[in-house]
Amino acid sequence: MLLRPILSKLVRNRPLNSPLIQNASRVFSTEVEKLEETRPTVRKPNPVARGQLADFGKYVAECMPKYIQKIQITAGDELELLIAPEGVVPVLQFLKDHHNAQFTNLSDIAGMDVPARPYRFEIIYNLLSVRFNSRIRVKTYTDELTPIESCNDVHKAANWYEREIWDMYGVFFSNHPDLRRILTDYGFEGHPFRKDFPLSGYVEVRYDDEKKRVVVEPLELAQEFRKFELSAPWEQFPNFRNANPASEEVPTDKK
Amino acid sequence: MSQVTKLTTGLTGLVVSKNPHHTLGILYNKIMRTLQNMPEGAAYRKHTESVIKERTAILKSTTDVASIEKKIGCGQIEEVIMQAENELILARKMMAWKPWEPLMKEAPPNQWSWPPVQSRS
Amino acid sequence: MSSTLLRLKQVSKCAVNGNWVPRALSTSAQRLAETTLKNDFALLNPEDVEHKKKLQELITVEGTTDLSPISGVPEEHIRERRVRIYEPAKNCMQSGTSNIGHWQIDFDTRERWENPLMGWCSTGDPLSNMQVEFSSKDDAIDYCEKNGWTWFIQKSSLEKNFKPKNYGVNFAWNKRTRVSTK
Amino acid sequence: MLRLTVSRALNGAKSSPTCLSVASRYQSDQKKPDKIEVFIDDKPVLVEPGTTVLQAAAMVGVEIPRFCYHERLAVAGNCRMCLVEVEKSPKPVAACAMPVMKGWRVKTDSEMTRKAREGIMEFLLVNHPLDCPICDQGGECDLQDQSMAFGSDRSRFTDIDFSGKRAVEDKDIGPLVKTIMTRCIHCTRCIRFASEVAGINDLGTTGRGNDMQVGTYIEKLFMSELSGNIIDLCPVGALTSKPYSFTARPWEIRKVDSIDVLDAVGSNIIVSTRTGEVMRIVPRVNEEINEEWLADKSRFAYDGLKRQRLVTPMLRDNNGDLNPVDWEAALITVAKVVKHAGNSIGAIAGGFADAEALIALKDLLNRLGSEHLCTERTFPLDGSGTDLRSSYLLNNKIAAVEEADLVLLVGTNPRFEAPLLNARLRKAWVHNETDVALIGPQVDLTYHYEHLGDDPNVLRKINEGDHEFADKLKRAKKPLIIIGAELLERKDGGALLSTVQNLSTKLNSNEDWKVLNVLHKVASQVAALDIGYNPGIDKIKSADLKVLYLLGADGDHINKEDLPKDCFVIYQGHHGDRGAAIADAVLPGAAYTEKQATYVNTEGRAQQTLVAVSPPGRAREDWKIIRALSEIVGAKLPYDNLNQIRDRLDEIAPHLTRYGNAESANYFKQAAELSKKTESAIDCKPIDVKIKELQDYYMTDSISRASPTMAKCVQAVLKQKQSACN
Amino acid sequence: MTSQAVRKTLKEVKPILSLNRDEARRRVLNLYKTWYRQLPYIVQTYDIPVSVDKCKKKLREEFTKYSESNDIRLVDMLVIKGQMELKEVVNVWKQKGHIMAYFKDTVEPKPKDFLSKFLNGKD
Repeated sequence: MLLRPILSKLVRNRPLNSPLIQNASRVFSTEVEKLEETRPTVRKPNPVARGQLADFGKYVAECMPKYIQKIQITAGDELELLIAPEGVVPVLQFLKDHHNAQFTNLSDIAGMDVPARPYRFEIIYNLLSVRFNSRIRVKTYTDELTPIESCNDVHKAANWYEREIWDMYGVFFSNHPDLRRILTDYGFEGHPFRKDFPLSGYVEVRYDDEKKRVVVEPLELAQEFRKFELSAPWEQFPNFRNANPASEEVPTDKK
Repeated sequence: MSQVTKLTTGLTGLVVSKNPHHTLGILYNKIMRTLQNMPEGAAYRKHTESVIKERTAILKSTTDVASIEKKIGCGQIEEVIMQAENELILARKMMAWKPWEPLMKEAPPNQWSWPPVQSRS
Repeated sequence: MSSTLLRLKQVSKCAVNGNWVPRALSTSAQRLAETTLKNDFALLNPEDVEHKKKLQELITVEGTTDLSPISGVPEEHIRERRVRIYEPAKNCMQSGTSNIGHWQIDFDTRERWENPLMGWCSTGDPLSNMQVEFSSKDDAIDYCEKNGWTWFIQKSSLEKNFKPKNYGVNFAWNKRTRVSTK
Repeated sequence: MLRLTVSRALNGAKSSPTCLSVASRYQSDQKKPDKIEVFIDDKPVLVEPGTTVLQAAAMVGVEIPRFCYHERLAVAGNCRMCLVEVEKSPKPVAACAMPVMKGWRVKTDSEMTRKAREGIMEFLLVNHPLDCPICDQGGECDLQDQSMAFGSDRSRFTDIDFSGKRAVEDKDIGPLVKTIMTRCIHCTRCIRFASEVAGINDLGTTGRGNDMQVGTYIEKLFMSELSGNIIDLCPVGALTSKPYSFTARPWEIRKVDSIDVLDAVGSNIIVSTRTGEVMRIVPRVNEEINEEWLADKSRFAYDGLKRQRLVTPMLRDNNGDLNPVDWEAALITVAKVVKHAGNSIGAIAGGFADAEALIALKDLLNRLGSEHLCTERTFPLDGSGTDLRSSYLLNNKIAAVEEADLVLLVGTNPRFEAPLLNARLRKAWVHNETDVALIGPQVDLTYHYEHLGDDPNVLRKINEGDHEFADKLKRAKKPLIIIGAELLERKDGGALLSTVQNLSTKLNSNEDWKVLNVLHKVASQVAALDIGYNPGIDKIKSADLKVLYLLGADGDHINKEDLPKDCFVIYQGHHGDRGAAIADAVLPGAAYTEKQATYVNTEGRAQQTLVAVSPPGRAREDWKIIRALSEIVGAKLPYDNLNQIRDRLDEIAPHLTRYGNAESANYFKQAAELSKKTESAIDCKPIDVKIKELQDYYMTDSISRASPTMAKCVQAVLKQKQSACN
Repeated sequence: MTSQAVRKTLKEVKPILSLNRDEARRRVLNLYKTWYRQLPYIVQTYDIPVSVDKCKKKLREEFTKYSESNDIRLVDMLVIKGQMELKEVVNVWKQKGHIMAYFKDTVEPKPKDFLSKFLNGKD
C-alpha cells in the first residue's frame, strides 16, 4: 500500500490475489518473480512486498540521488538505504514529511562497530511509517572524530538515542540539544560498545570502608575471563551457502 | 457546506479544521509555487507535483469533506492538511539541500560489504 | 542560592555550542511553517551564522591522528604494550581452511597469578581477551596507529609451493614413492 | 618497529621476498606446460595439468570435505568423502585422486555430491562411537565438523536394543600416543605418515571390510622421533596425545605463537595455555622451516618446564647449601663479587640463551673490561673462524634441501639432531630421487644412504679427488654438504672445516645454491656467534677467573675442577640442572615459553618466542636480570625495555631483529682462502656422533631431562629394544 | 621507539566545533578558566579532603596531559568531554567518589624505573 498514488503510471503487469493488495487502488511495477518456496521455512518470502519495497527504494534513490549510495533489501523483506553521512537530516526529513513516505516514527537508532573499516562506525536509523504500515532502515557511517548531524530536529525521539550512541560508541552528534552520557557512570572513560573495549572494562569500583566512599581502581580479575575459540575450520552450513543472501542490492538508475 | 461538522478528530492535539478546503488549497498552492523553483528534471519535483495535482483535482471536484477524505485515502482531512504542511516545509528545505544533484561521494571501498572481514582464499 | 544560580549561568555560558536552544515545535499549520521558515540563523548574530556555515565545510588536518586521548584506554596499556599483527596459521589438527586467511591483532601476554583464596588464575590484564580481525595487514597497521599502540608484524610463512598430487606414484615400479604398507 | 613501517612504506610489498624467490627458482627449474581451464561450481580456474579436482577446488576457495587426503601425504583415495559430481560423468568421482581434464565442470554442491557425502558419512558413523563428550579430539575433530556440515540431518540408526557397534581393542604404541581404535575410520593417514615421512614401516592395516584394523600387527612401540605428528594427522580421536589427555578442550585454550628451542631448527610452534599453564605444544605451519611437523622432543618436553624449575634466587652458604633469598639480597651479593672481580670475570652461554640475554651479558662484561665470553659449544677458530657468517650457517636453508640431488652428511646424525631436517632429507630422497651419503658412524636415518665410513680422512680424499665419491659430487647439479657441529668440536675440527670449505668451492655452486652447510645442535649458538661470543670454553679454563657467569650453561662442559678454587660461579637459568649444581649464586630466569626473546636458528633465521605464561615464582626474563645486575654493579646498561634492547641488537647485527627472514651470507671464497692457512692436520680418530639411537634422543638438555614424559619414552624404547619382536 | 610512521599527509575532514587552531585553543582556555573558577565551590560542595591548590594542580595536570594533540578535532572532542564533566560536577550529578577518582588516591603508584619494576615483578 506504500506508494499507492505515485506509482500509478508505472506498468500494471499482473493481477494480484492477495486480499491485502486488492484493497490497494494501484498495483506495482517491478517484475514479481514467481518463486515457489518448497523448503519448510517459518517465514515465507513475500515477493509482492519485496517488489514494493524495491520500488520504494528506487523511488527514494531517484528523489535524493545526492545522498543515497546504495539501496538493499536485507533478510528478504527489510529495505535499507545506505547514505552518505552528510545526508542524514535531508533523508530523514524527506522520509518523514514526504506524502508518499510518512515515516513519522523513529523507532530506534543503533550503532555498529567494525574496526577493520576506515570509517569504523555505522549509524543505523530504524523508521516506521504508521500511515503505510511499513518500516525502513537508513544506514550511514562515520569514524571516531567525524561528527554526524543530529536528527533531533526531525525526530524528537532521536534525543536519547543519539545520547546513547555517543555514550556507547563515542560518535559526536553536532547540534544535539543535550548531548551527555546516558548509561555510563559519571567519570567513566571509554565507550563500551566498541569492539576493542574489553568485556571486563578497564577499572573496577568498590566501596572503601576507610575512605567511606566508592573508589575506582585499575582492574584486577580474581578469575580471568575465559577466551573461547569458536570458529571452526570447516564451513558450518555449506548447504545453505546460497540459500538466503543476507542482503541484495536494488539496482538504481545510476548504476 | 451543509454537512455536520465533527466535534473532534479523535487524535490528541489535532483540532478540527474549520475550513479545510481553503487551508488545503492555500497549502497546495504554496507547495506548487515552491516546486516551481526546482529544476525541471528533479524527481522530487516531478513526483510531488503529481501527488499535489492529483489531490488538488480531488479537492476541486469534490465539496464533501468526507468524500474528499475517502478519495484521497490518507486519513482525516486534518491529517491531510498536516501532511501538506509537512510537504511544504520539506519542499522549502529541499531548496537548500538540492538533493537532485549527483551523488556527493561514494562510500569508501568495503564500507557496505558483509562480512566485514573476508578471508582471502 | 544565588551563588548556585550564578555558577550554573557561568557553566552554560561556556557551553561549547552556543546555539543549543531547543526549538518549539507546533502542530498548528501557520506557526509550524513560520517557525521553520524563520530560519534559526535569524536568531543568531552574523558571526555565528558565518561560523555555522563554515562548520558544514571541510578543514585540513595533518597525518594520522593518535586517538588515544579519547579512546578511553588507560595510558599504561598504550605506552607499555606491544600489539602483534599476525595471520593465524591453520590448526594442524584439522584440514579445513575456512577460519583462516585473515589478519588479527592481540596484545602481549601479561602476568597471571594464582588466586590465593580459590586457586583461580587471576590477571590484571583487561585486554587479554581482545580479538579484532582485519582483511589485510595494512588495515591492522592503520588501526593500531590510530590507537597509538606499538605494533609489530609477525611474518607469515604460509604460502605453499604448489605441486600437483598424483595417485599413480603410489604404484610406480621404479620410484621411491611406491607404497609398501597399506 | 619503525623499521617495519618504513620498509612497508618504501616498497609496499606485501608478499615476502623469500617466497617469491623460492617460487621463481621452482619455475626456472622446469618449463611449465600450459595451464588448462576447469570450472568449479561454474567458477573458472586455470590449473596445471595433473592437478587434482580437490586441489583445483581449493584454489577457488571451495574446500571439499576429506578424511584420508592430506596435502603432505600420498593420495590414498580410500575414505571416499571427497566424492564430487563432474558433469557428464555418470558416477561421482573421488576429487582427491582424480586429475582434472580440460573444460571439466565440477559440481561440489549438487544433489549427487551431497547424497554421496551423506551416504559416506552415514557409513562412517555407523561404527563410530558417540563419545565426543569424552573424546580429546572433540572440538577440533574433522569427523565432528564434517558430519555437521556435510552429513545428513537425520538418522536412520534404529538399533535401539543395541546389537553393537564395531569395537576394536586399543593398541599400546608408546607413551606419547594414546589409541582408541574403536574411533578409527581407517583413513590410513597415520600409516602413510609413518612410512613416507617418518620412514618407519611399523603401522599398517590388518583384516578387510568391517574387520579392518590399523595397528602394528604385533604389539610394539611406534619408534619414531616424529611420532607425535600422527596425533595431528588423525582426523578423528583414534590417536590422541597421552600427556594431554583429558586436560583441556581446544576451544578454551589460548594459543600463543612461538618458536621451539630444543633443537637448532627453530620449528614454529603454538603454545596452548589455559589458566597460566602450558597445556600442550603443537606445530604451526611454516613452509620454510618445519612445514606442518614437529619433533617429539619439542612437542612433549613441555612438562619439563614445570619441574625442577628455579623459582627464587639462591646463594650458597658456608655449609655448601643453596639458600633461597630475595632478589635484592641476591643481586647485591652478586654485584659485590662482580665488582670485586674487576675484569677477571668470564661468562659461558648455554644452549637456551636468547639473543637479548646474550647481548646484555656481553655488554655488561665489556663494560667491566672483560672479553671472556664463550659459548658452550666449540667451533674451530683457525682460518676465518667465526668472523664470516657463512662458515657456521646452514646456508642453503632448510626448505631448499628438497631440491638437492646429492647430499653428503659429515659427522652428523640429522635424524636425532634435527629431526625435521631429516624429514626434509627423506622427502627429497623419496620424491626427488636425492642420493645421500654419510661420513660418520653408521646410523639409521630412515632412508637409504651410501656409507663412506667413519674415517675423517675420507673427507680429505674426496677433496683431493682420490675417492670415487668425489666424481659423484662433481657431477651433481645441486650438491649439498651438511657438517654436524659436533664434528667441528674435535681437535682437528679446523682442518676438517677447511677441507670441506675447499671442497665446496670446487663444486657446483652459485648465488642461489650454497654447498657448505653447518648443522648446529643448540638454539643459541648462531645468535651467540653473531653477537661475537667466542666458541668453546678453553679460554675460560685457562684464564684465571674470579667470577664465572653461567647463562644457562648446563651442557656439562665445565665443572668445579676446571676453575680456580676461589672462583665464584653465578648460574642464571631456568632449571636446577648441572649448571646450578656448581653455582655459588643462582638467579632464576625464564624458559622459552615465558619470555619474548630472539633466537636464531641454524639457517641464520631470526625468530622470536612470545610470552605464553608468566615465569614461575620469582623468576625473571633473562636480559632483565642482567640489566638489573648491571645497575647495582654500577655499569648500567642503556636499555630499559624490550624495544630498547632490540634497538641495541639491531645496532650490532641488524639481521637479529628481522624476524622470520634468514639473512644469507656468502663468503665462501674468502673463507676457503683464509682456511688454507690452517696448519693442523686431520687426525685418524674415527668420526663419532653422540646421539646414535632413539633412546639417546629424548633427554639431551635441561628441559627434556626434567620431563617425565621424555623419561618414559627412554624407558619404553629401551624395553622395546630388549623385547624379542624387535 | 614507537611504531608511528612519519607520514605527513594532509586530509580534508569535517570539523567538530572549531575551524582553526586559535579557535580550538580559545575553547580549551575557556574551559580551563571555568573549571578553575569552579574549583573552590567544588571543594566546598563535595566536601572532599583535598585543598583547592591541590585541585588546581590536578586540573593543570589533566589539561596538560594531552597538550601534544595537534588535530583540532581531537582538541574539540576533549573540550566536549571536559565540558560534560564540568557540567556533571557543577550540577552535583557526581558524587564524592567520582570527584576523588581524579586523584586515584587508593591506587598504589606503579614503579617507574627499571630496578624497582624488576624487584616488584611487574612488567
